[in-house]
Amino acid sequence: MTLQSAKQTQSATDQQAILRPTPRQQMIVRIKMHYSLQIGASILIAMILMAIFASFLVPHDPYAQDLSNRLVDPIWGSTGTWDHPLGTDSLGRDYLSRLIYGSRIALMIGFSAMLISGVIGTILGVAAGYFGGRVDAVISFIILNRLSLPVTLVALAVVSVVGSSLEVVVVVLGLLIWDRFAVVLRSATLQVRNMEYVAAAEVLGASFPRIIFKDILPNISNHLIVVATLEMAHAILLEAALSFLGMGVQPPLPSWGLMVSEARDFMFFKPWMITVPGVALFLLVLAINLLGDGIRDVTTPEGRN
Amino acid sequence: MTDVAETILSIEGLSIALPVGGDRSFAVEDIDIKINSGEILCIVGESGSGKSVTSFATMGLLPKILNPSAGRIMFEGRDLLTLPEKARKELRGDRMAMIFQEPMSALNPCYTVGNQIEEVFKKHRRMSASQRRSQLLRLLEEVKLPDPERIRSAYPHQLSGGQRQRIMIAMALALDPKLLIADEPTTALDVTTQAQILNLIKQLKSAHSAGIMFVTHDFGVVAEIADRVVVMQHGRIVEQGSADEILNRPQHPYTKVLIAAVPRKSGQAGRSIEDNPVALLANNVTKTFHTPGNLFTKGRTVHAVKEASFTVRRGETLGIVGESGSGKTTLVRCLIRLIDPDSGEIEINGIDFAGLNRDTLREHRKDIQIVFQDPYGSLNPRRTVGDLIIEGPVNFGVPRAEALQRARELLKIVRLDPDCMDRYPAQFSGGQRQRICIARALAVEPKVLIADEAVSALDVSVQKEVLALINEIRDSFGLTVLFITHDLRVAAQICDNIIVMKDGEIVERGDVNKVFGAPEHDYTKSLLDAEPGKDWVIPEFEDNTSV
Amino acid sequence: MLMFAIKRLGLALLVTFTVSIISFSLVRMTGDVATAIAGEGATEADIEIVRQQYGLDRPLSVQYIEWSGKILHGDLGQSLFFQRPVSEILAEKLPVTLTLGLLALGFAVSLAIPLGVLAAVKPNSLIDRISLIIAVLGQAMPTFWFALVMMVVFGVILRWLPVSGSDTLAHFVMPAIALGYYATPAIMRLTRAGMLDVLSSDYIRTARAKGLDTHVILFKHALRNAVIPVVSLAAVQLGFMLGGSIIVESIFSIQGVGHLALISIERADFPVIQGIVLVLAVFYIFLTLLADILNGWLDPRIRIS
Amino acid sequence: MNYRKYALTGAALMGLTVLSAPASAGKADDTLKIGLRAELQNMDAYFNTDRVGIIVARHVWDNLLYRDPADFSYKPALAKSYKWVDDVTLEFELRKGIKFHNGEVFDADDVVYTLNFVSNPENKVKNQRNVSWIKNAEKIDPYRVRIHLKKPFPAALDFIAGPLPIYPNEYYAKVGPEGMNAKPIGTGLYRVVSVEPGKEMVFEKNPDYFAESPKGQPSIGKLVFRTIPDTNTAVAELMTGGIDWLWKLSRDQGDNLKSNPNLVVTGGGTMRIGYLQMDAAGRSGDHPLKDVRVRRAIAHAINRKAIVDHLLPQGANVVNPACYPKQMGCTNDVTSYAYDPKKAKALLAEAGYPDGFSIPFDAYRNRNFAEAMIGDLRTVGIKTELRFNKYAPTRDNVSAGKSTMNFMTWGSYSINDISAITSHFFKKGPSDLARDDDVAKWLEAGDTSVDPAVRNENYTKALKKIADQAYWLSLWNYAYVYAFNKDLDFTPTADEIPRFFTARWK
Repeated sequence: MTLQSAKQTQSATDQQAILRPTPRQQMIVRIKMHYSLQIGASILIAMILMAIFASFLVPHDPYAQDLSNRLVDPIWGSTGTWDHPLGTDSLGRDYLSRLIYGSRIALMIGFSAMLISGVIGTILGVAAGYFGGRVDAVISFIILNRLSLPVTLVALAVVSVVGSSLEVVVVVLGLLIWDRFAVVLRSATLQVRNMEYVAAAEVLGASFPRIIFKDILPNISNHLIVVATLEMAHAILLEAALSFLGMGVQPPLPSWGLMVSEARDFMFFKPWMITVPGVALFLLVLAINLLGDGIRDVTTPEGRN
Repeated sequence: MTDVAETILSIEGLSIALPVGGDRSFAVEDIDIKINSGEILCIVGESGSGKSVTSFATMGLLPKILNPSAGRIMFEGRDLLTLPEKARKELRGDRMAMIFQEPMSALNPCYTVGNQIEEVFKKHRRMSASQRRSQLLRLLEEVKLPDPERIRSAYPHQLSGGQRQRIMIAMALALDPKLLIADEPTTALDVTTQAQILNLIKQLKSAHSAGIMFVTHDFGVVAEIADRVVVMQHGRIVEQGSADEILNRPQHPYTKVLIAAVPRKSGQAGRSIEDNPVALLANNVTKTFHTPGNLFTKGRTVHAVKEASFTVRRGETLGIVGESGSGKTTLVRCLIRLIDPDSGEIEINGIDFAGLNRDTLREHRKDIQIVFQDPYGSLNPRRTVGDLIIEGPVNFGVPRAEALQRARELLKIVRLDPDCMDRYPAQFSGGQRQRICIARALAVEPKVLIADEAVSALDVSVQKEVLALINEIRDSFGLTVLFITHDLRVAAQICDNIIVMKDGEIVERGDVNKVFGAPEHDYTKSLLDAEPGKDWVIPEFEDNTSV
Repeated sequence: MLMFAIKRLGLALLVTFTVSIISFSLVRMTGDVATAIAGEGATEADIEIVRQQYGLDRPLSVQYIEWSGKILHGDLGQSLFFQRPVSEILAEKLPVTLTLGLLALGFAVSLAIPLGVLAAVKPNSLIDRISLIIAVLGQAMPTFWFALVMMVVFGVILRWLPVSGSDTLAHFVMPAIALGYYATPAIMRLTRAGMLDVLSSDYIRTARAKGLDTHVILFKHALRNAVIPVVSLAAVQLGFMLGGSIIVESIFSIQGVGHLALISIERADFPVIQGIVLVLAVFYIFLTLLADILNGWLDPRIRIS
Repeated sequence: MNYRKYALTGAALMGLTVLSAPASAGKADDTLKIGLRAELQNMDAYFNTDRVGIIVARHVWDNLLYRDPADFSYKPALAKSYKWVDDVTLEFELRKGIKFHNGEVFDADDVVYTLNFVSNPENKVKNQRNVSWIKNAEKIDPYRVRIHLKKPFPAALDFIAGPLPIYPNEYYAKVGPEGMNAKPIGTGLYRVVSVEPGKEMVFEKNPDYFAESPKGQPSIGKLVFRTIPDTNTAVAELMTGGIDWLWKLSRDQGDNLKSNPNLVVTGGGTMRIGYLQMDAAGRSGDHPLKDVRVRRAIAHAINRKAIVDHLLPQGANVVNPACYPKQMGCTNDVTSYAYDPKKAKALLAEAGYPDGFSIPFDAYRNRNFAEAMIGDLRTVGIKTELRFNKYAPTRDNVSAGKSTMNFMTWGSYSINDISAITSHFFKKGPSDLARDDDVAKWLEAGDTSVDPAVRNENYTKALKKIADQAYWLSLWNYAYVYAFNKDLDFTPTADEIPRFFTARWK
C-alpha cells in the first residue's frame, strides 16, 4: 500500500458516511420498531375518528331521554337488549351513544387546554431559557408561584366563581397547566441556546426571531411534543376530575367524568356504569401517553454517534 | 527493565464481534499482543481503531453487546475469556488494574477518595482499619499527592484533574497489580499535568514490576514513554515493534500517514506580514464572571480575561495558546461579541466593534467569523447543509438563489461534494462537518476567521487536512486567522505569531520562532518543556506534503 | 451562605405575597359571600345584616390590607362557617392530610424505586416491561375512578378495608394508594433513567475495574447518585399530593385539608380557602427548600465547594 | 375478625404495623352510628343554621314546650304550663327538680338569661329570624317567667318549641358561645361525650333525664354522629356495617338497598317543594320568557309526573300551586299544566318561536332532575345552557335579577303557613321575578289579616294568578329515603328532624 491508497481509505470512509440515513429515515425506522407508539397512535386515531364521526356512529340521540326506560342493563346483563348495547343511564339515555359523544368533549378539552397552556408555557419557557438573566429570574418566579398554587383547588375555586361550562373549563385548565411546558422548555432552550450552532447563527447575523424559529424551536420541538401529549392527557384527567366533582362541564353534555359522577349512585349495584366511562377515559389517556413516550423515544437527538 | 522479560499478558488471535448492522463486523479482528513485565506497551491508533476495545476486553469490562468471538487472553496462565465472572472479579483491582481517560468522571462524586481507594482493600484483602489507613497514606504519598491526610477525606470534585488521575493511579496500584492498563490516561489533562502523570507512570514502571498497557492516539506520548508500540487501524494490528522502530522507521503506510500527520514546529516562519494593515485590534479587553452560590457554598468571581491587548495584521495567523481555564475561549467570544466584554476596545477593520449596539452589531457581524471546536454541536441538526451555509448570506441580504450557488462553490472549496446540499449534518463525519463549518463561515466573506480549537476534536490525519485547508483558505481569501489551541505543535505549525495566555492574562507574545525557540516567560518554558515526545525528531517522508 | 439563606427567605416571602393576592382576589370573586354565610333560605334582611357584621361592604383593597396585616401576625382570620380561627381549623386538618400525603408518598416511593432500579439493572427484561406497564397504567388511571373501583372491590365486595374515615392506619390504605399511584410513574421513570445513566457512567466502570461485588456497585455507588434527582421530585410530588388530595379525601371522607377546601369552596368560606391556598403554597416552598437541603446532604458537590 | 386480619395484611403491605380496626357497631354494643352528610359548624344551637344542628339540639337540650310530630300539638316540656297574658306577653310556669348535665339546677334564671342573651342583637346569634320577635324575658319568681314580644306574633309558640333551647345560665355566662361549642351542656336526653369537628360527635344516654318529659326516655345507650360528606361513601359504610342509619338517599339508592337483607328502607314526603322560576318581569333582559305563552309552553313541556314517578322517592307528588298544599292558605284550585309537548310546541309557534330558542338555566341541586327537565325542554325545541352552581352564587344571581329561569327549592322554614313561601317570592322583594302588582297587593292583604277567611280569599286570588300567568311552575314536594339497620326500630317524622331518642333496638 502506498500513502495514496491509505488516503483513499480515509475518503472511502467519508463516502460511506454520506450514505448514512437522514434523521427522518432513522425516525421512520424507529417508529416501525416501536410497538407501544403504534398502539397508542392507533387508539388515539380511532378515538379521534370516533369523535369526528360520532353523529354517524351513535345508535341513538345521546340526549334523548326516556324516563320509563331508564337503567337498562347492557347486553351482558339480565335486561340487556341490542337496542342499547351498553344499556341506558339514569334518565334512560343510550349509554353507548353518550360514550361516543363523550370522546368529542374529552378530545376537545384536552386539545384546547393543551393549546392554551402550550402557548403560554412555550413563550415563557423559551423566553426564560433564551434571554436568561433578569428575564429568567422573573419567569422562574412566575413559574414558582404557579407551582406553589394547588391546581385542583384553584381550578375548583375559579370554576365555582365563574360558573362552569365547557369554555370556562378549557380556559381555566389552559391557564393553569402551563408550568410543565415552561419548566421543560426553559431547560431545553437553555441547553440548545448554549449549543455552538446558536452562537454560530448569532455570529452569522441571524436576528433573534430567526434564531428562535430556525434554531431553537426545531431543536426543542421533540420536548414540546412530548410535554404537549402529557399535558393533553393531564387536561383530560383534570376535566374529568372537575366534572366528577360537579364543577366541570355541565349536563347534559356527556363528559366521561360527569358520566362516572352520575353513575356513582349505582356503583355498588351496577358497577358497569362507572366502569364503562372510566375505561374509556383510561384508554384515551393511555393512548396519548403511549404516543408521547413513543415520540420521546423516536426523536432522541440525532447527530451523536 | 529486567533482562529476562516475563510475559504477563498474551493476547492471541482475539476477535470481538460487533452487533449486526454496524460499520464493520468486528471491533477487533485476530490481534496478537504480548506484554512483558516492566515494560510499557503503547497501543496507538485513531478513533475507531479498536485500541480501547482491546484494553476493555482484557480488563473484562466490555459492554454486553460486544462479545469476544475467537482467541485467548492469557494472564497468569489462565485464559481470561473462559474464566467465570467471579474469578475475574477477584483478579480485577488486585492482579490487574486500570486507569481511565476521564479523571473527572471516573471517581464517584458521592464518596471521599480515601473511601474509594480503601474499597479495593476491603474487597480483596482482610485488613484492619488502621492497616488500610496506613496503606492508603503510603499510596497517596507514592503518587506524590501533597498532604495525604487532607486529600484522603476530600471529595473528587475538590481535586484538580491531575490530582484525580493520581488518585486513580493510587487506586490501581493499591494491591501492586501485575498488569496495569491505562486507557488514554492523559488525554483529558493539560500539557503540564500530562507531563507529570507520564513522568509518574514512567517512575512506577521502574518501581513496580508490572507490565503496562498504555492506550493512546498521541505519538508524542508514545515517544515519551513507550518501550514497544502496537499500531492499530480498523480493528487490526497493522504494525508492531520497539518504540524506536515504529517512531523512526515505520514500515506500514498507515503508520507513516499517522506520523506524517503529527504537526511539527517548522510551519510558517518567515512569511512577511509586518507591513500589512491591522485587521483586528484588541485593547485592554477584560471580562469577569460571577457564579452564584447555593444554600451551602459561596458564590465565586472569576477573572476570565484580564486586560488583553494585541493586534493582528491582515493575512496573519495569530495563535492563542494556553491550558484549559486560561481564558482564551472567553477572549475570542468577547472578540466576536458572543459575550460582551466588561471593558476594553475591539477594532475590526477600523470599526469599534465593542462599542456597537445590538442593531449595528448585526450588520458588522460578517466581518468576523468563527469555527468552533465541536463539529457535532456547531451544526443545527435540523437544517440541511445548504440551509446552514446560506444562513449568513441570506441574513446579510444576498438573494437565496445566489447564496445557494455560492454555497455549492464553497463546498467544492472545502472539498465536499456540492450535491450534499440537501443532506443533514448527522450524515457526515467529524472532519466533514468541520469543513461544512468552515464553508459556512466563509459564506459571508469575513475579514477575520477565528478557529477556536477547531481541530482538537479530530483524529490526527483529519486534523492535518483541516489545518492545510485553513492555511489554503487564508491565503486565497486574504483572511486574517486567529487560531486558538492548547496544542503547541499545532500552533507552531500553522501560526505566524503566538500569544500565550495563563489565568486570563497574556504572558508572552511574539513570532512563532521566538516564542518556541527562545521563550522568555517561565510559563511558556514550562509548557514547552512539558510537551510529550519533544526530543523525538519526527521523521520526514517524501510525499507527506501531498496529504 | 447567609446571603443565600436571606435571598431564599425573601423569595419565599415574595411568593407568599403574590399567592396571597391571588388567593384573596380569587375567592372574593365568589359572588356575594354574605349570602353564603347567611345560609340557604335566609331572608334578604339577614343577608344585609351579615354583610355589615363581617365588613363585607367595604372596598376590597381595604379588606385585603386588613387581611394581610393579620397574616403577618400569624392570624389567618375567622372561618365564616365555623366562626373559629382558620389557623385553628387548619391545625386540626393538616396532620390528617400530611399523614395521607406521607403515606401516599411512602407507597409511591416504595413501589417506584425498587421497580425503577430493577428495570434499569435489567433493561428490556420482563421486570422492566412490568414496571413500564405499571407506570403507563398509573399515568392513565383517573384518580377518582381508581379510588371508586378500589372502594367497590376492597371495601364493599371483599370487605378487606374500611370504606371511609381516618381513625386507623387501615383507613389510610386505599386513599394512600389512590393518591400515591399517580405519582408512582414519574418517580419510577426518573429512578430508572437516573439509574441507567449512572450505570453507564465512568465511575461505575471504575468500581467494576476494582472488582467490587455487584451489590456494592448497585447500592453503594449507583443508587445514591441515581436517587439525588428523585429526592427533589419526591418533595415536589408531596407538595402536589397535599394540594391534590381533594378528590381522594372527599371520596373516602377523610377530614383533611383537601376536603375542607372542597366544602369551603361550596360554602364560599373565603378565609378558609385563602388560608389553605396560602398554607399549601408556603408548604410547597418549604418542600423545595427541604429538597435542596436533602440534595446537599446526598451530593457533596452541592454541599462543599 | 377476618376483616381485621385482612386489614392488617393490607397495612403490612405498606410497611405499617400499628393498626386497629373500628369496633363493630350496632345492637351488640348498644351504639347507634348515624351517618350525616353535613358537618356541624358550631355545637351551640344559636350559632349554626344547619339541619344537623337542629337534630343535635333536640337531643342535647330541651325547650319550654315540645311540639308533638304526630298531631302538631304543643306539650309542656321544661315548662309545666303556659298562658298568653296578652297579645304580647307569654307566661310560663317551670318544672322543678330538673338538672343540667353539669349538675346546675334548672330554674327561671336559666330561661331569662338564655332568651335575653340570644335576643340581644349584639350577641350576633346566627339566625336572627328566630329571636327578633322577642323583646325580653322577665323572671317573676324562681319558677315563673314572662316573655315580652315586640308585637303580636302568632307563631311565637312554634319558635318556643322549635329553635329556642334553654341553656344553663351560670355555665353559659362563664364560658360563652365558644365554651358551649367546645362542651355543650343541656338538660336533654343525651349528653355530649366528645366532639371532633367534621368527623364525629358522640353522645351518651342521660340517666337523670326528667321523667315527665313529653319526649319520653332515651333507649339507646350511645349515639355516634359520623360526618360522611359523600352519599355513596356513606352507602358503602351502611352496606359494610360502618354506620347503622342514613337518610336523604336518592330513590335509586333506596331501591337498590332494599335488596340488602340487613337493612330497612323507608321514607316519606316533606314540605320542601321544588319550583321553576321564570323571569316574567324581564329583569335579566329581553328574552322569550316575558311572553306568557312561552312560560305556559314550558309548563306543558316538562313531564313533572314522569320525574316524580321515576326519579323521586315515595311520598313526593306533583305540586301545582306556588306553595305546599297542606300549608295554611294554600289551595289546589289553580290552573294545572299537564304534560303536553304538542301543545307546548303550538304555544311556542304562536309566540313566534316555532324553532325554539336558547336560554340560560340556573340550578343548584338535584342535577339529575335538572337534566331531565333540560331533556324535556329540548324535545320542544328549547335549548338550555345549564349554570349549575352552589346555592350562594345561584341565589345571588336570582336576587340580582340575573337569572332568566331557575330551578330551586324552598322549605318554608318548616312553617305551616303560606306566608313563608308565596309572600317571600311575590311581594316584589329581590327574589320576585314576576313583579305583579296585583299578586303583591293580595298577598300583603293576606299577610296582615288575622281573619282566616280574608286571608284565604286573598291568597287564593294570588295563587290563581301566579299559576295562570305561569310566573312560576311548582314542580313537586320532596321526599326523603331512610335506610337503617334492620335491628333498629326507628320512625321517620314529617318535619325532617329524626328523633333518635325514640329509637330502640328490636
